[in-house]
Amino acid sequence: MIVIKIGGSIVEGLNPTILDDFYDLVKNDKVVIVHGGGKDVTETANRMGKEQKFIVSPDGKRSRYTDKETSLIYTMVMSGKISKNITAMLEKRGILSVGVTGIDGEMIRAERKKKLLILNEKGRKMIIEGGYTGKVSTVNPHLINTLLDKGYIPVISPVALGEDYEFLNIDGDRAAASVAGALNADVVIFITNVSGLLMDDKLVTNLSLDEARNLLPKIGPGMEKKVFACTEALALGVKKAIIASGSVQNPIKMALENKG
Amino acid sequence: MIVIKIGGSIVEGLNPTILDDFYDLVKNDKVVIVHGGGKDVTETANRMGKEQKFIVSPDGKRSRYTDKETSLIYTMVMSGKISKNITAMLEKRGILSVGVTGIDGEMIRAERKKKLLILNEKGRKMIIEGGYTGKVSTVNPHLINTLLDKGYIPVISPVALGEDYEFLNIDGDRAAASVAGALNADVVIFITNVSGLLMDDKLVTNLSLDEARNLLPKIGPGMEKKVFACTEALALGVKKAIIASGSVQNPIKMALENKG
Amino acid sequence: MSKVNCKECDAEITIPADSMQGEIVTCPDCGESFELVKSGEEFSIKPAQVVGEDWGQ
Amino acid sequence: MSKVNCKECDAEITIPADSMQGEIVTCPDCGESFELVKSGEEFSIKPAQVVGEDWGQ
Ligand SMILES: [Zn+2]
Ligand SMILES: [Zn+2]
Repeated sequence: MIVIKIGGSIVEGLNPTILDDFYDLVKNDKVVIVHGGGKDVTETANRMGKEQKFIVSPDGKRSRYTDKETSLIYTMVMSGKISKNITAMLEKRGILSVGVTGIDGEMIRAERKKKLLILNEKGRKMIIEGGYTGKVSTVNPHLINTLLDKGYIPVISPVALGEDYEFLNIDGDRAAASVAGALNADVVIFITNVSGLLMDDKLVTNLSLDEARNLLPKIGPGMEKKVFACTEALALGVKKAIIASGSVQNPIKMALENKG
Repeated sequence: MIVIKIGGSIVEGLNPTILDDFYDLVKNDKVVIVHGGGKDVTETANRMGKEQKFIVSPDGKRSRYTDKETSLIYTMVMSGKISKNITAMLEKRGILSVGVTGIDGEMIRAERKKKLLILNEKGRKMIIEGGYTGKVSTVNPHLINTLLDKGYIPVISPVALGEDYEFLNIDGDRAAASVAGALNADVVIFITNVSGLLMDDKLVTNLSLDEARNLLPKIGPGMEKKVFACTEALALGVKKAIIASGSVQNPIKMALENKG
Repeated sequence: MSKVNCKECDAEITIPADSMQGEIVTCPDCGESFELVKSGEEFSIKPAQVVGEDWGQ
Repeated sequence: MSKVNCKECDAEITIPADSMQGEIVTCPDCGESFELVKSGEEFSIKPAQVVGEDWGQ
C-alpha cells in the first residue's frame, strides 16, 4: 500500500511520466492519492470577489485564513475542480479512480481550531478566531479500503468534517500522513515541485523518525511542513516516508528506487 | 432499490422531514440519490464573471448553453458544492453517504452533442455548436453497487464523461432515469418543488409508459422533462416511476404510499 | 433578400436579408429543411444535419 | 501607553498605545504571557489560551 501526496495539478510542475508510474504501480500495489491545491482555491476565490487573507504563524509559516465562506469555496474547488481533473486524467490513462473527500463516508474528522496564534502586521503575537481550519483527529479507512478492494484508486481531497459537520480546511501533507497511518501503508511519498529535500546539495530520502526531527530546525518553512508530515507518518507506523521531486522523469518510480 | 432525484438543495423548497424519510428508508432498502442544481451553477458562474447564456429549443425548452469553461464551473459547483452539502446533511442525520459524479469510476459516459437546434432571437430555427452537453450513453452501476453493498448512500451529480474524457452537463432527471435503469431499480422518484404533476387538479403518480407518453403533449415544458424522464426509466425496465412534491410532510414516504 | 434553389425539388427558397449562418430554411414546395451557409455576402444551403435537443441542466 | 499588573508576579507590564484586542503581552519579570482584552479605551489581561498553529492549505 502506497500513499502519494501530489500538488493541486497533475500537469503543472509534474513530469507527465508520473501517469506511467501510476499505471505501472497500480498493477501490483494498492495506491492512494492525496492532493493539494491552495493556489487554485485562491484564484477561484479571488475571481468570486472573495479576496483571500493570509496569516503568518509566530514561526513564519504563511497560511490561508479560512472563514466560513472560504471553507465552502475551498471545499468546492478542492473536491469539484482539482479532484475531478486528477480523476479524469488518471482514467484517460487507463486507471479507474474515484475522487472523495473527508466528508464522504465521514472519512476524515478534524478538530476545529478555536483560536489561532498569529503574528499581526505590527509583528506582534496575537490570538484570533480560528475559523474553519482543522487538525485531523481520526481517519476512518473503511471507504478507502472499499474502493481499493474493488479496483478504484481513491483520490482524496484535504477537506475534513468538523464536530458539527462543518467543512474544514486541513493541510494536504498532514492529511496524507494521517491517511497513510490509518491504512498502515508501507510507504508515503510527498511529491514536491522543488527538487526534493536537499541538504548539503544531497537529496534526502528515507528519513528515520529521529533524522527527520533533527532536520526540522535546519530547513525553510516550505519544506519543513513536508518533513513534519514525514515524522507524523512514521510516528503513525508508516514504514517509509519519502520526499521527492515531481519534475524528474518517472518521479514515483525513481523515489521508490531511491534515485529521486 | 430506490433512486430518488432531488433538486440542488436539500433545504430549499424541500420539507425537512425528507431527511426522516431517508433515515427510515435506508434501514430496509438500498437508496441512491441523484441531485440537480442548475440555479446554483448559474449563481456561482455569474459571480465568477462568467455570465451564463441560455438557449431555447424549437419546442420552447430553455437550457444552459454549456461552453468549455461553463462545463468546468458546472462540474465544480455540482460535485464540489451541492453534492458535498447534501452528503454532509445526510451524515448529520446519521446516514453515511458518498458524493460521486459520472466521472468517478467512469460511471456515466455520454455522447456530446456536436450540434444543437435552437430558436434564435429572431424566432428562427438555427444550428449551433453543441458545446459540452451530453446525452447519457452508458451507466456502469459497479461503483454505485460497491458503495451500496458497504452501507453508503451514493449521492450522484449529473456530470458525465465524454468520449475524450471531457466533462459534460447532463440533465439530472434523465440521469436519474438512466441510473435507475442500469441498477434495475424498483422505483424512481422525481421530487419537484411544484406540487406534483397535476392533471385536472388530480395528482398523477405511477404512470404507465403509455399513459405518460400520452400525457406529454398536454403539459408545460418544466414538468414535461420529468414526465419524459419517467417514460425513459420505465422503458429501461424500472418498475415504477413517480413524480412527487417535495414540499409536503414526509414527501418520499407519501410518494411511496401514493399519497404524495 | 436573396434566393437559392431547393436541392430536393429545385423550387426557389427566399432567404431573409438578416439571416445568419446556421439558420434553418424550409422549402415552401417540398417542405425539406436546409442549413444556411454564408460565404462573404452570399448564402448557399446544405442538408440540415440531424441534431439532438439540449437536455442539460 | 498604559500599564497592567502581571497576574502571576504583580510586576508592571507596559501596553503599547496601538495595541489591539487579542495581542499577546509578556511579563518582563516572570515571562508569563497574557492575552489583551480591550473594553472601551482600557486594557486588561487574561491568561493566554493555548492555541494550535494553522496548518491548513
Ligand atoms: Zn423543395
Ligand atoms: Zn510576571
